[in-house]
Formats: sequence, structure tokens, C-alpha cells
Amino acid sequence: MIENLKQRVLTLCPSAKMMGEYEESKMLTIEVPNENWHELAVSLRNEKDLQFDYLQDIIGVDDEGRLGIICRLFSTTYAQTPLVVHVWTDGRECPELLSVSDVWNSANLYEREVYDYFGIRFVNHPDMRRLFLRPDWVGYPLRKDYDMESNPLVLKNEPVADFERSERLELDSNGRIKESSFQLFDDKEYVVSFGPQHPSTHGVLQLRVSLKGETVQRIDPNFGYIHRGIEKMCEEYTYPQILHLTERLDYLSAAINRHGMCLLCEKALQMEVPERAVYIRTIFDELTRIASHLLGWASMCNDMGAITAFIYGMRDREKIMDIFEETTGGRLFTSYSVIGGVSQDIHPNFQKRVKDFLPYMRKMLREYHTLFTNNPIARQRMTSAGHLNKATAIAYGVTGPSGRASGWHNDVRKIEPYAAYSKVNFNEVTDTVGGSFERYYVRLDEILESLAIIEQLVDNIPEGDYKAKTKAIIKLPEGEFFERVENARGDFGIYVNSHGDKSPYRIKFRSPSMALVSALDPIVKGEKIADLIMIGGSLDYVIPCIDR
Amino acid sequence: MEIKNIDIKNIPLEEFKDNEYLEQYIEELRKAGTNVVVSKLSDLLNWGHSNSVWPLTFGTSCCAIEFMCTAAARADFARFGWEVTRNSPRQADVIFVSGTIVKKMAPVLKRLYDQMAEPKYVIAMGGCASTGGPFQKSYSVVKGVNDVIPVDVYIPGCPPRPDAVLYGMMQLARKIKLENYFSTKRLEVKEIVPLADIARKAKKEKGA
Amino acid sequence: MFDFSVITCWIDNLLRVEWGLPDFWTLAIEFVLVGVALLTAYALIALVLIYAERKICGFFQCRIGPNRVGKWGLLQVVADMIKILTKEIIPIKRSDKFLFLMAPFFVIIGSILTFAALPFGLGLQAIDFNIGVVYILAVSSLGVIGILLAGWSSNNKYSLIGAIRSGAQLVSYELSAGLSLMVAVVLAGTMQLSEIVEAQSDLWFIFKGGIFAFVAFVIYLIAGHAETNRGPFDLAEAESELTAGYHTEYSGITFGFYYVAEYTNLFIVAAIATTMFLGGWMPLHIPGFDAFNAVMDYIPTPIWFFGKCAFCIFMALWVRWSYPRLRIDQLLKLEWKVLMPITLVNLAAVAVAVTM
Amino acid sequence: MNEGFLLTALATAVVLVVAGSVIALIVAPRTKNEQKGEPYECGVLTRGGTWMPFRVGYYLFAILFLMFDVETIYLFPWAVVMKGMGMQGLIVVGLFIVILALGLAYAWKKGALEWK
Amino acid sequence: MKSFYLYIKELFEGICNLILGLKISMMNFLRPKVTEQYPENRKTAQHFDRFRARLVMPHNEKNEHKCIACGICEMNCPNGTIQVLSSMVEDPETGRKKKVLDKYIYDLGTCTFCNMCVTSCPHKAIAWSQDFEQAVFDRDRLYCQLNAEGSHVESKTIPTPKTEGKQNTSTVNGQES
Repeated sequence: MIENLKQRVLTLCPSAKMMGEYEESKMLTIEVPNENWHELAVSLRNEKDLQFDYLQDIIGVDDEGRLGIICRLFSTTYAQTPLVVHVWTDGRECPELLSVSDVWNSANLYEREVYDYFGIRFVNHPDMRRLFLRPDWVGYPLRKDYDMESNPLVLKNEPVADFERSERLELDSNGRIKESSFQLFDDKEYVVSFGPQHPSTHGVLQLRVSLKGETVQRIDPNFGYIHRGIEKMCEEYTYPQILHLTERLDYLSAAINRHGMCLLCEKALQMEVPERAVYIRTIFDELTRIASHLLGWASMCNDMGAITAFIYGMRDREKIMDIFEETTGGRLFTSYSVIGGVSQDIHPNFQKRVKDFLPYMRKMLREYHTLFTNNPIARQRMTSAGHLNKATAIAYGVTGPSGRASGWHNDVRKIEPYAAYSKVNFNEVTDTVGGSFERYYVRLDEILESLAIIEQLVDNIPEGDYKAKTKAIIKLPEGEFFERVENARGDFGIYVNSHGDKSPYRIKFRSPSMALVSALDPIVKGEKIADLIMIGGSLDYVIPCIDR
Repeated sequence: MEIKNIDIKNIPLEEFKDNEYLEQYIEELRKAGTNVVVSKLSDLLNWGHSNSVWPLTFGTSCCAIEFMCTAAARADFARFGWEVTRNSPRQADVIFVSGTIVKKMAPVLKRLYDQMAEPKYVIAMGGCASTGGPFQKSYSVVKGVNDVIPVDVYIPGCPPRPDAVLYGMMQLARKIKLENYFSTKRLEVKEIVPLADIARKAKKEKGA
Repeated sequence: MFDFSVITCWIDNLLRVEWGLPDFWTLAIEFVLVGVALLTAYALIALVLIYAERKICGFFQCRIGPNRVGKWGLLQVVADMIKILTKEIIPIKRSDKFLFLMAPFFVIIGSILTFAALPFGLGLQAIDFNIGVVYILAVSSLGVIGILLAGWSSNNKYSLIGAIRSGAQLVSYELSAGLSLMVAVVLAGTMQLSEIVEAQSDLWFIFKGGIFAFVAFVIYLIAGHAETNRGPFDLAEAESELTAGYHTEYSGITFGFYYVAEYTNLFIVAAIATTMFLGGWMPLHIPGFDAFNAVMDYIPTPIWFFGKCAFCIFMALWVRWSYPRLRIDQLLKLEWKVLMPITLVNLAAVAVAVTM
Repeated sequence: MNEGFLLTALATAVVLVVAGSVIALIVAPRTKNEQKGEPYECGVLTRGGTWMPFRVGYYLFAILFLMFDVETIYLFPWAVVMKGMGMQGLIVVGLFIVILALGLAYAWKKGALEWK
Repeated sequence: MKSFYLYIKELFEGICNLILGLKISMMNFLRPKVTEQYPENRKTAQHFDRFRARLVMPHNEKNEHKCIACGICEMNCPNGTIQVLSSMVEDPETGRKKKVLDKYIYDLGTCTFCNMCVTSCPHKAIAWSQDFEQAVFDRDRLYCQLNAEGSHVESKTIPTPKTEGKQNTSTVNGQES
């Protein structure tokens, strides 16, 4: 199969260079010259037998002086081999690449991110401005030659105009690049800013909403109010140290993210993890997922004005926090998975506590349904707004419960089972309608599935070591490594480029939340403000995960 | 001068941390000079203010979740009368800086603080807000919000558990009770902690 | 039943006859006394309600609510009031200064004028017009103006959206509130509040009027709470969308006025519902059970009144802390497509029933 | 008497508001900074003007309200004397309510009650 | 007519569901409250023994600790929370020079509670305490010295440390708590 794909790609683009394939991870890596990249992208997306419609991520790299991007493509129709495409720029001074944002909608934000980090400008991109950093930021932080001291703290007012204008590069018929700048919102538009400090943007996201009456015309998400530069920091940290930063990406799926990073290191080191650790990790992942979905449910209720429901969700979440704290000593950040296993054995009370929790949670879920799901006000609000169809979901890369509500089977636990997921029976909860109500409902149903998974695992935790022996200093072998896990918001991808050192050369986290926010614009067009907030709640994004 | 009038229910005065600071604070107050009649009224007002501190809903990242837990049923800071979280800074009394503040966010935080009505207080919740926390080596994180706005209480923890937040709130209540209500001048207590100097110096040497 | 007019007459007598004061001064002193009484009652009720709401809300949410300031947290609200009274008032740039300052006046005036017309007990009523119902409907809608002005003058986008929402909302619910009160007027045959209460001396309207009165009562509660901008109808200050809605820019005591008025309006709605349907201060009388009626009469009338109000308020809080907020189109749909038709049918039915 | 008490209540309201504001102005500490008076918009500067034109939808509801409210006011006097009017009054007012209801039904049918 | 029927049906279903919702909140109103009253229960509250609130260095009754100032914790710490200040002191008996701990400085303000110092310590010299009451008014107060004044190393834990860097988080198979 990988051979077929190779031939197909070569016929489509003879100038593509094969970079060797990971036989084990079943992935094809190619290098494409910039001129052919867009053309190839169109064919990869549209050819009947290929249909690489899901662009998982675009990763900017500064590898030994060369700037470029790595795109990771999947096909949702066929069980295709994933395709990894490298595209390099010409120089460092004025690097430019062709944009593929017209092929995959999700590329829009990814390319802006690459521009922000590496200064690579994308030709034909509709809106080329910085994504995370202030418009007056000097330098491109993820380049290897970035001067860390070049941007002191500025407290003066940023001019509104800075956020108002954007650039566009267009290729004219002569193949020359034409620069133009344009205004994001018309002067006459009534633009209201929701965020950064806003109770319902789920973190410091700024949504600039152009309104007509109460109807949303267009929104422009503005990220970066919590951009901490984790990816750059990781380049200085050793692999065990990185783990505590992965937890702080999407703090609601902290354990899952950390698990993902551990999996990547273990895979790269070809390390055998004790069965006991695998089971424990899986249980912790699912508990985290329940906690996250509970918080998601709670804050969505809060967004719709049902504060009592919010408090109920938080109340039941505390039960999980107790389970975490007893075994790991941490509530939100468990610091539990380590490379090779888990950091300490489960507490003797652990199993009993979990088993007490399962029936309790099921009972509470029934209460939630009576209190909120069946409430006609809530139901009408949720069913009447925020429809996202499957094609759009895939184009924007909306994974996780939100994507599944649109009918896209994207559960990484099913597609590429990791940890103990291949050993348990569970359903991938999906729906076909893709409205806010379905996203809401899928999330609550997933809690049930997670409870079922935990129930199957908790009594069968095998005896044995909880941690494999590891070397004193962990050095990943040279190469590129990909790993993805299903966190509470969707496909959480990790890319590590190792040069054989104890810290990664480049690390990139694929944030599922970013896709969720990017899909907000097509969903909310024409809805009311109240619905904008409600839809935001139903997508359940976590901003620090986007901003990293 | 001993600390008067600042008993908090259920925690004896001497079991509180950092009483030294408050002693110095009183010293400063005394230097500023307060007369007795005003002081009685001032005590009443301070009692009111210290028992009714409405937080601004301001959460940037992980600590905000623990802040929500503090507001929720288990810890319930409503017991202290702090549960009236206001979304508008005009009506809020305290900012819980719960989470990392990055350079893009700093002007926003400053503006929010500026837009609050006097008297106003700031609690730096968690490592990030106090010192930059896990992101000390980052290029975009503000290393401690006291670079941006004056901070009254620091709650360490990453994130601090709800009980620790409650403790921090009581610390703030203690400080408010000491305040001289009728002077708008912010009193700054310059405390010298020798250990901190040693640590900083050592860090610099090691870095060099 | 103890008639409180005995006390007022005694005071009047004291001033006029014993002290021999001229008419003008007698009246002046009486007015001042009434004013002070009103103000005290107004402030007290607001304080009690704020405390009650926070406590009850806590109980609905499985937590305790204020309990550390004073015994059971009773002094919590006092602390809040001291705090809010001594907070800075921020002048907003480019706002319509005059209207900005006037807006809280309207809200407070609206609620105090209504408040003064409530019959708290036998003889405890300051204003008793013969067109009482119309008067109440008229002055209670003054609050809308306050909200509109606040939103319009604040120079803030959230405020403006909040104000516009509240405009459409409050204006609509005025209708079903009026029409449902008309059921009680039909049953009583008068618009004077004191007489309406008297008319219920044998049996409260909610029992006497049967299903019609019950429907009218429920609809009035719904419409009334929608008018006072309380959840689930708090669209004008929808916290999760508009941060604080029309009062976003109000700080210190100017915000405090809205805060207080919100709670007194809650009380006023409950009080009007009580007066019109639950017999006001009238004790529970069941025709035929004279001994029972006599026992009931021993309970002072204000206790009956406040007890019934407390019941209505608890219902309101129960609903507020259970339901999510409505969206503006749902809100208007509820009013125009559900409440309005029902009230009209109900009114017609009651007219038929009474005439027959 | 009633009118006097009405004025008293009015005066009470004024006293309450004025006294509250005056106390706050005297007692409350005040500080000045450039940002304080700026309109609050989630911590960022406001873009452009804050006033926007109302939508027609709002007026539609205002007009509907006006119609029905005036009619409601007409109904109140009838409600008071209804018991004495007997069948004749019932029929007349019944007609009136029917017309009212028809008006509502018309608006409903025309889609004026949809919030767009 | 159909639409009228639907209207009525929707109305009644709506009312029923609303009442059911009210029932749930009333059930919660009557349930015992879950609130744990923190300052009131200060004396009695139990915290999980693995809960991490602050790093401490346990001392025995002779005012001795186990830290030999090897600096592994400092090296493992991701963000410079721990500073081990040591000096070389000549042993009067053997005449050999050895490292002695001067100050073990721990900055609570930057600590992320990632557990890497404790798990990597070869001598179990440091541990977590459950004392979460740490809020202060001055950031500098968050610096703590973990070794008590006048304390010294326990005599039996003197064995020469392995070369620095060899030992890492992972050499020890987790830490029993």
C-alpha cells in the first residue's frame, strides 16, 4: 500500500523526493519543491483515490539553517498511509512559500502560526499577520538565532490600528509577488470585542465580533494572550523535564497530554512499558477525560446562564480530583506518567475509590439530563444553533467530541489504539447532525463510555512493576517522531525532531482546540451573540492549549 | 507594635505566616499618621471592605480552574462573602491573577486594574502570577505580575489548591483590616529578606 | 386583626390635638415619618433579600453560602453595603454624563413609588389610590427607563446591547403582567389595592378564582420576574455574554442602586402577586370554619403578608437557580406566543365565568 | 393625602440616591489614571463609536406593545364594573378581546413576532 | 389544526420538563451540603499523604538531615527552584575534603510540584509536606531555607556520591511514599 502511494505521488509530482518511510509507523515522508507544493496539495486533496482531506498539522522548522514546513496529511475516506510532506524555503531573509489555505481550511491558522514563529510568509494566504505575538514583536522566536532579550515588557497602549490591518501576498500572472495591506473590519462595522478578560471565552481568547443588531456577521479570533512559548522552552529541557510542560498545555487533559509525550519517548526508545503502568495510565486518561468533559459540561451550562448546573459539575469533578490526589499528590497536574511507566504505584485505596465513583457518576449523569438536557429552554437554544457538517468539520480539522458529533469517526483510541485501548470494549460515540446539542450530548455520552472503560480495567490491573528501568539520561535517537493521542478535545499530536541530544531539536504540539476555534467562524455566522457564547461552550476549547 | 483588630475566625494570629510584614506595615501607617476619630470610622469601613471582597472574573489558565473549584460547592468561598464575582472591573474589588500573564496580556491586565474602582487589591495566585512559575525561561512570559501591577498577596502553588486560595484570601482580609482607609496613597513596605538575596546572587553566579 | 391605622391615627391625634400643631406642620412631620419608615423598610427588605438569595442559592448549589461574617453570615450584607457605599464612583469618558447620573434615579424612584403603594398590613399602606393597579403598573415601568438610559448613556457596547434587549423585553412583558392582574380586578370589581385585599376576606382569589386565578397568578409571576430582569430573564445583564450588561460602567454606589433595586423589585413583584391573588395581608379564611378563621386572625397581618411574599420569592429563586437563561427570541416567543394568548383566553374565560 | 404620600415617596427616592452618592463622593478614595475613564471592553480599547442604530425589529415590538397596551388600558375600567354589566357588557368586551386576539393572530401569521 | 395540536403538546411537554428540573434542584436543596469548611476544620481536616504543598527536608531529633549536597535535585529541577549552596570542608579525622551543605534554598514561588527532585534524590533527603498555608505578602518571603540552622548530615549516609549526572530521575524505581 505504501508502494502504491509512493507511485501515485511520484506521478502527480515527479519532482517529489522520497525521504524514506517509517515501516513501523506506516507513514510516507516526501520532500516537495515549493513551486509544486500547491499543485500537489490540490491533487492530494481532490483525487478520487487519494482524498487526503484532513490536514492534521503544519509544523514550521528551522533545521540547520533551512526554514521550512512539515505537513501531516490523513485521509478520512480510506485507511491511507499518512503522508508527511516537507517543503523548504529558499533563504532566511525573505522566506516565502505557497499557501494551501484554499485547499484545507485548517491551514489558515497553521500557516499564520508558522509565519509568527519563523517568519515564513505564505503567498496567497488571505490574512497574513501574526497569530500569537503582538504586532510590534521583533523577530521570530522559534528561529534558532532568535535573541531572547529582544522583546522587553511593554505596558503602553497598543494602538488599535495595529490589530486592524493585515497583509496579503498575491501571485500575479507574471509570477511576481504583490504585497498589499488591507483593513480587517470596515470602519462602519460595529465590532464588539469578547475577551481577553471575559467570563465565557474559556480563557483569554479575544473574539472580535462584527455585529448587526444582535446578529453576528463575522468573527475574528485573536490569540496569543496566553502564549508562553512552551515549544521554544522545550528545546532547552530534557525529555523528563518536558513532561511537566505538556501538562500545562491543555490543563484539562493534563494526564493525557503527558501520557502522549511519554508514549512518544517510549516509542522512540523502543522501550517496553510494564503492563501495570499501561493499565494505570489508561484509567487515569479516562478519569481525566471525565473530569474534562464534566468541566466542559459545567462551563457550557454556565455560558447559558445555568450557574447551578455549573456548580453541580464542579462538585462531581471534585470526586475525580480526590482520586487523583490520593494516588499522585496532585489535583489538576498529576505529574504521574513518566517515561517508562508511572512515577509511583497506585494508592491502596485507589480501586475502591474508583469503583465507588462509577455508580455515583452514572446517577449524576441522569440528574444532569433531567436538570439541563431536557430543559426546554436549553434544548431549544442548543438545537437551533451552531450546525457544523461533516465536510466542514474535516476541512477545519475539528476532531474530538465536536468532530464526532458531526459524524466524523476520528477517535484516535479507535484508529490507532494505544495504551490499553485495544483491550477494552467501548463505542466511539458519534452523531450525524453536528449541532450544538449533539456536541453537548456526545460529550455526556463519552463520560458513560469512559466509565465503561474504567470499569473494565480497574479490576484487572496486572501485578508487576509500575515503571521500567530507564537510562540515567534519556536521549532520543536521531530522527523525526510523531505521536498522537485522543485528549479530551481531540487529536493531540506531538512532533519531535531529535538530533540525538537529551533535549529535542524542535518539538511541536498539535492543539485540537485551535481547530475548534478556527471552525467557530463558519458556524456562528448569522447567529445571535448569546448563541456565539453557547456554541463556544459546546466546542469546549481550552485557550492555553492553542497559544502554547 | 502588635497587630490589633485583625483576628480571623478559627485561625489564631500567631499561626498566620508573614506577620512580620504586617508589623512593618503598621509601622509605616504610624509614620503616615492617623488620628483617632477617623481611625474608628476607618475600622468600620475596613471591616466592611475586608468582609466583602468581590473578585473580578479574571482567569488566564490553569489556576483559573482551581479558582473555579474554590467558588464551587466543595470549598465555597461564599462563606467569606467573596462569591459575588463581577465581570466588570468597575464593580470588583480584587483581581485574582489566576494564571500566566504574557507580554501581550500585560497591557490588558494593567488596563483592567486601572479601570477598577478604589480601593482595589490584587492577589497573585499560583507560581506563574507570582514569579513566572514554570515559564521562567520563556521569552514571552512576564516574570511576576508585580512588574505590571502592585500585588498584595502571593499564593504559591501550581496551581494552589482551593484551601490554599482561601488562606490567601484571609491573608488579604488581614491586610485590608490594617489599611488606613482615608489615604489613597499606597503604602509600600520594603522588606528585606536576606535569603532571597542570597538565592538571587547564587543564581546569577551559576548562570555566569 | 390589629389595625395599624390605630397607630397612625394616634400619631396624627398626638400632633394635631395634644401638641396643637397647625395643619401644615402636622402633615410635614407625618410625611417625614412616612418617608423614614419607607426608607428603612426599603433598605431592610433589600438587605434581607440579598442575604436570603445568597443563602438559598448556596443551598440549591449544595453549598452553605455566607456564614463567617456575624452569626450565620447575617452581617455579610451589612459589610457589602458599607463596602459598596464607600467605593469610588468612576466618571466615564465620552459618556452622556447627565443621563448617566440620572439612570439610577429612575430605577430607584420607580421601585420606591411602587413600594409605597403596597399594603403591608391592615392600615399599613402609604399610598392607596383608587386606581391602584394602574398606578402600580405605571410607576413600576419607570425602571425600564432607568435601564434604557443606563445602557444608552454609558458609552459602552455591552451596555448598549443590554439596554436594547431590555427595552424589547420589559416592554413586552408589561402586557401580560397587566392582563393577568386584570383577572384579579375582574374578581374584585375594584382597582384599589386595599379593597382588593378586602375582597379576599372570605377566600383568597387564587382559591376563589379557581384555575383562572391560578393561571393568572403564575403568568403574573413569570411576567413580573421578566420585568425585573431576574434570571432566567436576565438578558439585559447576561453575565456570560455581556459581562455585566447595562450596568457595566457603573461603579460604587451607583451600581449599588441597581443591585438594591433588583432585590426590592423582586420583593415588589412578589408583593403585588400576593396582594392580587394570595389575599395580601388577609389571613387564611375558609368559609364555614369560623373557629379556624378566628385563630388565623390572631396572627398579625404583616406576618401574613411577608410570609406569602417569602413564598413567592422562594419560588422565584428556585426557578432562577434551576434554569438557564433564555435567548432573546425565546424570550419574545414566550411572551407573544405563549403568555399573551393564554392571558387573553384566560381573561375572556374569567369574564364569562364571572358573568354566568 | 395620597398625593402627599406620593410626593413623600418621590422625595424619599431622591434623598436615598442623593445621600448615597454624596456619602460615596465624600468618603470614597479616588485615584486618577488615564485608563480609568475609558469604556470597558474586556480589557481592550474600544474600536470606533459605541452607539449603533437600532434594528427595525425593536420598533416592531414597540409598536405592537403600544397597540396592546392602549387596549389593555381600555379594558381596565371594564374590569372594574364588569360584574354589574351583565351579558351585554360581556358580549361587547368579548368582541373587543376577540379583535385584540385577532390582531395578535395577524401579527403572528405575518411573522412579526419572529425575532430576526 | 395540526400545528395547534403541536403547540399544545410542546407547551405541556415543556412545562413537565421544567417541573422535573425544579425537582432536581429541590433534591439538591435538601441534600446534605458537600462544603468542607476550611478554616473551621483546620484542626481535623485530613490531607492525602501524597499531596504536595511544599518541599521539606526532614530532620531527625539530633537535627540531622540526609542531604549530602550532591545537587542532583537542583539539576533535575526544570526551572531553578532549588539551589544547593555547599562548601568544601576538610574532614578533621581523615583529612579528605568533602562537600557540606550550607544552605538548601527552595523557592516556593517558582516550584511547579513536578516531583522530579524528590524522585531523583538518591538519599531521600527531601520530601513533600502537606502544609498548604503559604500565602505571603512579599514575594521574597517565598524563598525558604530547608535545612535547619546548625544541622548537619546524618553520619551513616556519608557514602561517596556517584559522579554527578549519572544519576537521574529514572535510576531509582520511583519513590515509595
